[in-house]
Amino acid sequence: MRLLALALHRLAWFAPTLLGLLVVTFVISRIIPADPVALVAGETATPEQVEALRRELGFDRPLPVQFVDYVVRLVRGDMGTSLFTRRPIVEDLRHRLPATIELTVVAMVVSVLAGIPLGVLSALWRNSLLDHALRVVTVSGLAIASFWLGIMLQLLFAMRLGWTPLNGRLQGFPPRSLTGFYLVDAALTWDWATFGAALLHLALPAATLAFPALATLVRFTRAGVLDVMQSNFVLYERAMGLPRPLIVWKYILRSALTSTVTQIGLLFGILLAGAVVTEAVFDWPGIGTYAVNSILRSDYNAVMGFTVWAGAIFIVVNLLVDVAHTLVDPRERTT
Amino acid sequence: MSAVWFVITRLTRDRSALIGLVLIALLVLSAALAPVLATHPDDVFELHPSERLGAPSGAHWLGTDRMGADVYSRLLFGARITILIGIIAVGASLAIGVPIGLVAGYHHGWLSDLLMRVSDIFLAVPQVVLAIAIAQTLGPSLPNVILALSVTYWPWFARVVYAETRALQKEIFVESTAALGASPWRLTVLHVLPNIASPIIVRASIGMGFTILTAAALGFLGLGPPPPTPEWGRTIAESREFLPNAWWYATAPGLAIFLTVMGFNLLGDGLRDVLDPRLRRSRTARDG
Amino acid sequence: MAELLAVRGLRVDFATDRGPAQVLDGMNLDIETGEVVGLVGESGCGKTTLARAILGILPEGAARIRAGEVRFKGTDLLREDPAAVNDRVRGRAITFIPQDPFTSFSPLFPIETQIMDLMKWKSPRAGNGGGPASILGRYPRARHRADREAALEILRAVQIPEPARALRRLPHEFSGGQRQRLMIAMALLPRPDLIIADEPTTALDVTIQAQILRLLRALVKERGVSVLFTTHDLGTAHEICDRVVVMYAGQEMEAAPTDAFFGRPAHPYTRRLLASVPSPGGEIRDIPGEVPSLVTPPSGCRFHPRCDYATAECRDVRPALRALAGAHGIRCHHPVDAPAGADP
Amino acid sequence: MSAPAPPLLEVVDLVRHFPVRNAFGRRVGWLRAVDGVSLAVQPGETLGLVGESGCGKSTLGKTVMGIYTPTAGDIRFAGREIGWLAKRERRAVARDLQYVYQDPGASLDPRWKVVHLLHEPLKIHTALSRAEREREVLAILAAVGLPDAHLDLYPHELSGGQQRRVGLARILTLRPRLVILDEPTSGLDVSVQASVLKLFRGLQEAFALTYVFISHDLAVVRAICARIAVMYLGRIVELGPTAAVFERPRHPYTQSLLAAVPRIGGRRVTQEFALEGEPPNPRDVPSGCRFRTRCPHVQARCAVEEPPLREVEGRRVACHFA
Repeated sequence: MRLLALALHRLAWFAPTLLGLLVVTFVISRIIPADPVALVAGETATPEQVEALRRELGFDRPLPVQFVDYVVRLVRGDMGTSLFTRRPIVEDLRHRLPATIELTVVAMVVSVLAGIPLGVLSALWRNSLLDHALRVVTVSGLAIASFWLGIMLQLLFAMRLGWTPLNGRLQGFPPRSLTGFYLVDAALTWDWATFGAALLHLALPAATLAFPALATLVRFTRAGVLDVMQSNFVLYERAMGLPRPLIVWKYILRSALTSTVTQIGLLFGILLAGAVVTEAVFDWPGIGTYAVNSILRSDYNAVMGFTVWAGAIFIVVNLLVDVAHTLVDPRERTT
Repeated sequence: MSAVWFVITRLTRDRSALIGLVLIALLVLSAALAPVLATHPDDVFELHPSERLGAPSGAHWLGTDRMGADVYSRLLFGARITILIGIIAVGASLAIGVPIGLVAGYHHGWLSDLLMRVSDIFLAVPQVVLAIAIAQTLGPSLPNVILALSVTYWPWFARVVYAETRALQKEIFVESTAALGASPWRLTVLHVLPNIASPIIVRASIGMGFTILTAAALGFLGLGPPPPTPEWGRTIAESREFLPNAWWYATAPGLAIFLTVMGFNLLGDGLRDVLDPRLRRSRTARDG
Repeated sequence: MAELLAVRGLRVDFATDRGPAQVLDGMNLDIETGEVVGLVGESGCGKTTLARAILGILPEGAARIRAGEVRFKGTDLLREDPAAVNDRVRGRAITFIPQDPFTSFSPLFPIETQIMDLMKWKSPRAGNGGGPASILGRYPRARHRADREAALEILRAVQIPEPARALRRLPHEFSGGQRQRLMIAMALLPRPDLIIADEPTTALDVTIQAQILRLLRALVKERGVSVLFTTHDLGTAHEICDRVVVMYAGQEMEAAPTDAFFGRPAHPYTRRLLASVPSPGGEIRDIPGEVPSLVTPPSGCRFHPRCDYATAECRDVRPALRALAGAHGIRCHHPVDAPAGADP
Repeated sequence: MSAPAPPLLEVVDLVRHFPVRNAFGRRVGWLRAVDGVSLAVQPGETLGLVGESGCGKSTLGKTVMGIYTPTAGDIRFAGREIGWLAKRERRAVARDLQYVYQDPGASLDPRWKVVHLLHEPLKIHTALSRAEREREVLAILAAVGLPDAHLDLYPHELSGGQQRRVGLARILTLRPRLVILDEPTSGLDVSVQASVLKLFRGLQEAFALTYVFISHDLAVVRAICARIAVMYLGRIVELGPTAAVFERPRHPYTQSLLAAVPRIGGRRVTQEFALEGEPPNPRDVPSGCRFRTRCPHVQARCAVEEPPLREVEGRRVACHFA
């Protein structure tokens, strides 16, 4: 019941937030620059060519009309065509989305599988060597510029040691495209060679992306576990002589997890932001590089397209976080 | 001034906060005394192609870049850019975000919902994307970077202040002062604001670190101040071409960014405890 | 009655940023088999510290046991192998009833899980070795069924409506009074010799408190279980205890059977405490002065700065334990021999 | 006794309900915290308001104080209806009608020094000059037994007892006529409780105060209140002189409540105490007499007709068969 209410609330705000986002990006692309068409046409274009382009793109119409026209076509799934790839933007985005999702999910899995146990251990063995080491890792994790980390990893592993490829998503031919995720497709088609190659290509970018996320998760889990260790029910279980591992791995961890779930949702936001820059460093063919390049080339329809997708992904992620939180915390289900 | 001195002395007792203070002092000193400390102060503008990509040596402690300029000296002047961007961008974000968060937090109803929805819109997309879009549209320059960062960062402060104000209203002393006959306006300015000052200062410090990272990313993507400004982000971008041999060219600016942001993060954690005498968390959670 | 628990000369310090606080200053306490002993004192007197020291759950970092013994059925728990104490004494021979029923259950697991987890390791039907070695160890099916049956039976005994359905419910679905009944049930299930109840009714309303006190006393007397009952409320102690010990600033002042304790208190502090209980329309008498800091506690008898009968001797020498008539022990150089309320 | 002076405070059929909403925010019922309460307080008197948690005594206090707006009914203070005043005028009443929280220390802004905390009420309600306010504050500080040196300290630099005195001083600077004390002694050790009660009595005489004393501790209420109102699930079930109510309680709930209070010495309550079960949820109050679900003398009529407060043996009782 509560879950339904939360879902409805999130969805109710989906449209207005997205619309707001569109207004913001529309302002950025159409209103701020002196003459967007001139910008797009480039310095060499003659005034006549610029005017021709303006009419072709419909930029001569009043701004509100342009906006309404854009939104109407968007609702019908038409995001317009990219000025550079000449292909419908929806097509570009759908083609590139799996690369970003695969990178982000792998980074998420790594940071969750490593982050939570390390967080718990550093709380249990507080002020031990592990705890202090992790504190250094977490503090630096939040302070490293992810693009610089990427470059440093490239310098060490790719260039100096040669263990991993420098960049790109795969050297050879991609596996038969079933889902668009190289790892999954390669696994499904038992093509372990490509699977290995894809994994190697993923290594550095995923590590670059995972490091700040890992730092945040360790820090948050540690605080959560420390907090639960102070609670009365832990004191009661210690007083009743229950085995320490049972108290830690069943009762303390379970309580700490309920708050960590929401943190994992926020993590997705950090990862998406990181992906944009990390993809640029590793020439990763995802929507991140697509967004950066379209911005650099003033391909505004593409930028608007990316913003809509990023916004949508964000709202869906928040919805998933609410769902996960309700599933994890039984009290939510019984009210 | 005694309050500031009181805070500093308390901070020095906390090891990590002390490191934070030292790092920031290092940044500020190197920025202020750049002309004195730099071994080749004029290298910010002059080029010596003949000495390009020299390894770190007695003359050039951190080697030279692709134009033969001394990496170490350019880093020092780069510190000025970093501080400038950080302070103005965070300052502007505070100036916009805090009042909005305060008004939205205190007055329930449609106004608070509207303000928070607007900030949600900005927070719905990674800040770096919007910042890139704005910076590129306005053209790469220092003021444009600062504008791009401020416009996309105020919602973060608005949300923080909103949450703190809402939490504060549950405090008994707010209800009791209202019962004493204090008007909502008096409560907001004289009671709510001072009590959320410390959480804001803590977030501002962490926000500085975050803003510097984002500014460096913009620089890296070529959207920061144009050459020859010695901006750290763009220096790293330039250096990529000459890796792996000119390793110092990429490593040095990255380390500078890392140490600066670490400084602000550590200071933020330290301030969190010192500034909240009443809400001082128990010893266990403190080193969380 | 045979001696069940004997605490001798227990000294415990707590680390504070102003230096170590001497929270317990050579405490002595005796509990006979089947006896309900009340440990009474105002906040900060150390009664909770003493209860937790006996249970062995003082916070590792902050607290340090400097001296003394906790002899339980002949063995000194402080010098026993901690793993053996945790396995065979805590939760089996000695069980615990907490003060705040609202936060003493894990909010995320149904009552059945929490009770059966306790029974898996603390069931009286298990062999002497207690539960399985590792937490993944098997819970023998036959014993699980017998333990569950015992749980249902004890839930009926503590008047929980529809025990079978109650097992499946989450803690937040019970009222404060019901949760404290669950706590009493869990304390009785392992068939302990001693229950340590730390202010179990302080968080409850007066009508619920009366029900819980009557239930607890009936069940422990029926089963011959001893209870160490700490409280700051003198009325509650009078309701449920056979004998009352009063503590002040980490020292025991007086111990006596309930009727003697309330009828003819001999220690000045006990007398002032009883006098400050508000009587209808009577004059209100408080105790002058403040509770002393335990970092720099007063010398000798720690009550001397606030005591009407204090002399130089009280300041210099801590009074030895002195036995008055009828198991009425007192640590005071000038015990008062008069009925309660007869003070100047 | 001549015709009694007009009451300082008169509450007539006061109601305060809180909406109960489901997850969608739609109202699905009412929490009937205060469900029709009438009482009067004479100047200089101390009226006790007792009952177990959830009986609505704190809500009643806060509604009279204006922290909650009433759902229905009237609140007349010194002859003037104040329950329905506009916010600005309602704030002005705060000068004569004040509220003390259970933990007065928590009602102090941690960022303000004591001196400013004590000046603030006067700044809000009066146009006194700085010097005049200073004089007033020093007088009040002495009255609550605090040294002038504490003026320069922050609340967290004071002990619990000292914070309590500052909280009181802050209210007394306005020299109110009526003070509502909400659980002022709960959670205190018996000796500290005694000193707090002594302080309240002293201030009552010094400032000619009228108290409404809200508490769940019957022993304290018996010692300090002249008249007492016993509340159950949002209504008063018995109202009268303290001695009479304690010696010969007429309402079955009052009888059980008083029987449940542990006494030091004498017979034990637990031997023959007879009230089972727990107070029902204020969201679904039983029909007719709300105590009928736990009353040992329940009869058919109790389920049908809610008993009004009627005169019985020198006090008023809400029971058909008292």
